[in-house]
Amino acid sequence: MDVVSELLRDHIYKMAASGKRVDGRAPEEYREIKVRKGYAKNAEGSARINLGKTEVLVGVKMILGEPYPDRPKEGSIVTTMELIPMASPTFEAGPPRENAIELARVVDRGIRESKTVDLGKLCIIEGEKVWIIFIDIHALDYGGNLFDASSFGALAALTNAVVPASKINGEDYPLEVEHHPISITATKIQDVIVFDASLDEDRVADARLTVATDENGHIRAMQKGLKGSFTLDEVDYVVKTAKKLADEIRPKVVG
Amino acid sequence: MDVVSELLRDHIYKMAASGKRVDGRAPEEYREIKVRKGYAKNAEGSARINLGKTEVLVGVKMILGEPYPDRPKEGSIVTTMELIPMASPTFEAGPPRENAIELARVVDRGIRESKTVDLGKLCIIEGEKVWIIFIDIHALDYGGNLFDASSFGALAALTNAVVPASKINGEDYPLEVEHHPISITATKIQDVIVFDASLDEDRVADARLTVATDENGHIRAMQKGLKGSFTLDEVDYVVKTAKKLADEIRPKVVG
Amino acid sequence: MDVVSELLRDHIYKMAASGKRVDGRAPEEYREIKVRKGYAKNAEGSARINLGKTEVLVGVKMILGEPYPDRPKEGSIVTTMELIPMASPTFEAGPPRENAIELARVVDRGIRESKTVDLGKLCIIEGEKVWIIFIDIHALDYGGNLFDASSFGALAALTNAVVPASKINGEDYPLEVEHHPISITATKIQDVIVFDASLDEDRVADARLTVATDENGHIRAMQKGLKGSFTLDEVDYVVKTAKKLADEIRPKVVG
Amino acid sequence: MEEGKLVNDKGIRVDGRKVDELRPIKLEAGVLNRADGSAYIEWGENKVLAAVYGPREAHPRHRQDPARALVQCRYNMAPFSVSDRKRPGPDRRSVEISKVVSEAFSHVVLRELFPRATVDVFMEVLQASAGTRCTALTVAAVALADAGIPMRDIIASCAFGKADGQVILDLDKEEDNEGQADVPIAIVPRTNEIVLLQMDGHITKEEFDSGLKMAVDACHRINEMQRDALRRRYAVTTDRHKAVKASSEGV
Amino acid sequence: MEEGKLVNDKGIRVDGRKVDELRPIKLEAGVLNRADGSAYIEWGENKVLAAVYGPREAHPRHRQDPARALVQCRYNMAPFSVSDRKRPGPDRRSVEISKVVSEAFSHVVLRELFPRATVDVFMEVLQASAGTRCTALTVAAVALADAGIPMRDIIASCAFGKADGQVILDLDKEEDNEGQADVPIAIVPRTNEIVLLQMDGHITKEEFDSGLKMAVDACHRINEMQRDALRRRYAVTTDRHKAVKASSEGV
Amino acid sequence: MEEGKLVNDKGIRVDGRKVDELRPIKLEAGVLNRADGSAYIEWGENKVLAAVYGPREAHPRHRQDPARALVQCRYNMAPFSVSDRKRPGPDRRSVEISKVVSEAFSHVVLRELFPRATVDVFMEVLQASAGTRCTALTVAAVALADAGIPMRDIIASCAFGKADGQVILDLDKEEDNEGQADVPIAIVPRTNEIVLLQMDGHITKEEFDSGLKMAVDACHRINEMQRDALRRRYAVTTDRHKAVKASSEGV
Repeated sequence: MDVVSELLRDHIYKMAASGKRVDGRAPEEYREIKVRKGYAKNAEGSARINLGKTEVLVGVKMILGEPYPDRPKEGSIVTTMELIPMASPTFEAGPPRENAIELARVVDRGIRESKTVDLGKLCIIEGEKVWIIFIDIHALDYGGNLFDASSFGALAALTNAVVPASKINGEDYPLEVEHHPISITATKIQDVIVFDASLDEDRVADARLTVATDENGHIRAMQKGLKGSFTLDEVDYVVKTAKKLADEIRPKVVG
Repeated sequence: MDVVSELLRDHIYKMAASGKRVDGRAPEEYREIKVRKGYAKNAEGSARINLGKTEVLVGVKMILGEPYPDRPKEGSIVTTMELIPMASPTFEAGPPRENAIELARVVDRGIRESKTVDLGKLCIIEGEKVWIIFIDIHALDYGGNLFDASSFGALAALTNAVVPASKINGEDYPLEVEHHPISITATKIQDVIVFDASLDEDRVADARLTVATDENGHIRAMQKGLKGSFTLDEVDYVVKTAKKLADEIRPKVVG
Repeated sequence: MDVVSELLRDHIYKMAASGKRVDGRAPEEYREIKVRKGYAKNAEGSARINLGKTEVLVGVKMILGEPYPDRPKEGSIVTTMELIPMASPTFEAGPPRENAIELARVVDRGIRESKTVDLGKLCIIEGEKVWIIFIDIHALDYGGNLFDASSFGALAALTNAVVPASKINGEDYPLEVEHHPISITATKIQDVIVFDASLDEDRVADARLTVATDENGHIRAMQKGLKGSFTLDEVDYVVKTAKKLADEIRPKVVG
Repeated sequence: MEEGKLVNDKGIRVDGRKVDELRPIKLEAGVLNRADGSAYIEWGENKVLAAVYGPREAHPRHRQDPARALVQCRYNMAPFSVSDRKRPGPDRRSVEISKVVSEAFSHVVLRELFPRATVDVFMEVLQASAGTRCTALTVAAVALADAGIPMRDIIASCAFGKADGQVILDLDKEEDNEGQADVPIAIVPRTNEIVLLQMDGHITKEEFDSGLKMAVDACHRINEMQRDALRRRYAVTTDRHKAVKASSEGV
Repeated sequence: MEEGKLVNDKGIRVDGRKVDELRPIKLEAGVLNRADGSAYIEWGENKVLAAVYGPREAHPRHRQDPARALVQCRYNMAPFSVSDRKRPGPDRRSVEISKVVSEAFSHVVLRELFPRATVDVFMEVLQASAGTRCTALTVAAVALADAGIPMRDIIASCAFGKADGQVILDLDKEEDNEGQADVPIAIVPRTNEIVLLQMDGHITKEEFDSGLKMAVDACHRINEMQRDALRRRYAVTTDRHKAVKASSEGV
Repeated sequence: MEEGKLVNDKGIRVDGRKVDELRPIKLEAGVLNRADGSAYIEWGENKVLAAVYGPREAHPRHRQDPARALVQCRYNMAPFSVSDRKRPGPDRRSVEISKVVSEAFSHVVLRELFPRATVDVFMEVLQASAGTRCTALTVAAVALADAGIPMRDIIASCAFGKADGQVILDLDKEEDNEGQADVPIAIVPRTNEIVLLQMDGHITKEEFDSGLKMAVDACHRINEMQRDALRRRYAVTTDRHKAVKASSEGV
């Protein structure tokens, strides 16, 4: 997004090529992850995530609505992402652009298609009334790797959510979260791959590959991004490493 | 909004500082007010207001709709303001910008929060059917002090409005207007305060303070605008003067 | 729309003034018309039209909806036109602008006001459920005279449409098309008139007159466009010629 | 439609007009302070205000025409101008009317005199009752003249149509709703050139011919009213000038 | 409203506060990495984050003021900050608050120092519970100072209002919903100048006077908290500087 | 899903295909007059048209890259291309697909040859039936070649997925709706580099590996069809050139 001097690009690449990183991490090393659940009291669930210098706040709201005509027995999930200008000098106010839309859709698929929440359990009256879950991701501080921070935040906020059944004369109860897919993002700089890119690494990245795996090691979502490419061997390496890292990180996010 | 030469600014200030105004008025003197009610026949109520060289047309439409879920026994009021490009070379077509939005919201609060109309009386069937009042303000000619002209127009149009109850098999009857708040706007140029600013005075204004008071002399709405400030003594002076001027102007607007 | 060199303008005019056209046609001669109905299988009706180098795809979708409150016994027709950037280097993505809106509205009026479809037959349950016909016009290749190509496409797609009554437990049946208005467009270049303008002729056109006539020779829609004018005699000539050409073209479109 | 006929046996319409009779028209030039030119019209139950700004610099710059001025018209209906409140902002109908009116005026404004500039024409429909586009064009032409925009002529507009199978001039609301056709036109009075022509409905060539003749004639009558309004405006201005001159001469 | 009175006979409110008592406030400066300045506040149940970028070049260029910097504030509510989810993006209320807050800051920022530039202030309401505009303005002032933007003073904001017929300071959610008036103000503490003042509801001149006095006093207390937060921030920065200096001296 | 199995015991799918078999594909280059390059594809029940304009100047100017061309793709579905009418204009899905396809082509277009320029690729889905993004990318690659845009290779795209627990190639609509995973990819045939890869659903690493191999193989077969279409196009052009040459030589 930014214009970065060739010098910075060279510097980061040369370090990476020798297995080092500007902030001293190993290639497969994630930055410190802090998860504060229940931060936003007006939300049904929420989590404030710090991933190194990146900070994301995710709120889950549950609203009563009608099901889609073709899925009368299911609730639904809507994920939005606002790259608010607070988080970076390069983010602009206004309706979400392609970067924010891609981010929201990848997080959304990682949650929805992986059946993290059983949509059938969100049905109240078939064809008439269901819970709609809004997962709103608010990026507060952009210090690299928003994909994983957002994804951790969404999962953490869901595990924190309470279904406000008292609104329909029931009793509030915790939302059931069926799976715990953890998103891991590899970033390729020229021919070197690092994980959990810092801001500077994001700025010089050639390609990006996000892989979400669940507690059984199964792949639940993938997204390749940016203008570079991956070899088949690189894809293999990234998927394997993603499974390993996801298992390390999952307890920190799910808590 | 306009770029005004420093010369004009100096000239207006110097006159104002010596208690005079470019158009010969005294500091607390309003321009001539003309009110033509019932101008727009397709509206439930309307008023065309001339305040010196400023002209505003306000139409009131009453539509059947549903109440807000949290206020099942009340109708509602929606106020819009279009600063159409007809009225000034500096107004642009398109969705309302911050100036128009501020104007509409100040007029709206002056009507709504002051309970000018009893929203309870707009309820037809609790939770199902209510009257929604649209107050649409159309600025036709911008010659300064749009806040007061718009506010006078909104009040005059409401006092002219007929509830179209024949649409629901009743009989049309005049809308009851419970209070008559009159908005008075003070404009500060450097350290001098004048009321009912002309176009040129608006262009060089540093600060603006609008105060609406009702027939009992009670304050019903206030709004400070622009980048200047008011001292506590100035606020006191403006509020007192607003009450006095409102009492003089009220009969012309309410009729 | 394009900036065309004065040379091209002169060349086309000089040829036209001597009764010739750049592509060898006579002034009243249409280019080859190809109509492929039923092209888009997910539409209730469709037609792909080639008019010389112009290509347009029109799809008809029929949706269940509610009637307008003031016409409880009628369905409705909505016509949209997208001048997608695929079709011309001068078309831009985004919401329809005035050219696309004019085109869609002229086609729409030619269909709707001429009662090509009996809206009363689109009513399923009075006041509750009707068919809404969407006529979506997709310009694929802009080689001049989009008005007629779009209009032919809309009519052809309607004659191809099947009412999906099986959605409401009936049996699908062909949509009844009551009239066959054919739109003919005259283009004036300085003081010369040609029909079915090519791209280059469109680019240097001074005025445009579209006349739709039905199978009885009655006028069903007209639209004058562009900054030039027509004399009364020219209007007379265009209307007469439009009737004649429409009768030649109708069988190719209706099939 | 059989009972309550729109045109009776004697060729008289519901509101008492003959088939070729216009609704009453009142026109006034120079009604706004801020605009460079303005005019106001009441035509039957229609009330339309027009304002003109320019010639002034066109924005954004890439829209400028290096050889001539743009004429940009904006037709807008006030939300309360119609029975069912209209949402503020342009709808598709307004966009189309703005376009065809802009094109009509582009034909008569001497655009070559003001390269890169724009002449902006704003028409606000304050009360609507059939025929607003003709009303708006007619009043806008007066506002353009009031603004001193050089034009080859003052264009005038009027509609004809068909109701109860009869060709009639200047349809009112009921005739528009229940009639079979509506044909708004605008002409350059000096030359009878057609600069605006739209039609929808159902009409034969013969009906069209007779209606067109009727409407062209009416446009000439309307043009006379436009010129009257400008003469009255000019008289006022001249009186004012005389007064100014007199006072400056120390009388 | 008779039962469940908002203010009891002893002048104590539902949450135990006296009529002129503020809700608890926690303020911290320098909480974000990317922004040039930032601050965080918890005021009662409100949670608001503020970030400042600039002075930087204003875009698009035609918005630039050749003589001074723009101060552009954006007040925004997170969708989950309120009970009923708020749709993302600015609504009319946010636009108005952004405008009056921008105007308030424009009075104190030394804008002449940065011609053509913009100072952008972003306020994100993460949890809302009455009084968010005062909360947002108060924390944004700290973020501006944290960003090193030169200002004549650090402005502070607070509301007063009326509930159960009593003038009270800093309305909470229940008092705001059921009260008779809400009057947010902001002042320049050094001079007591009013830079923001809005009011709706119903209040007498006498009530207004006593409430205004109460709120001005409170703004001074709030200003002390703003300065404290900056002092703590400065202490941290200084300590860090000392540490850096020490390490660079080889200790 | 038990009855009506998507893949039977013999590894045959509902439409008769084997697990690693593509739907029928028809590809034609050079189908539009106005565009600089174009192509048309029918892939199963999908029908997609692609057009290329450029290299041409990028607008607005601040989007230009001074060192290389932009490749800007726009994936769009016609309103009537799907069973439930799609509202015109981009939705979030189209925006995402446009983005990943733009990125894929950016890898192979020799962008350094055209600084400040843009190459615009328009893909119109006229009939949709699962796998439209792969279909669109495949036909757009041919249109780019038809436009003479210099590229390091013609990229090809195909999806694999999982249905009834079986890894299968090129899912049709029923398999997409009822299957467990869908994995669209695009490769540079010469190098087997992956330039597009998305996945949602549920799949093991082993299934992913075998499916990826299947899809890469299929991309090579598709690439052969792309080259065939261009050869046929080239033959036509050459024939025409010959004819022109012949006629100009007076034959």
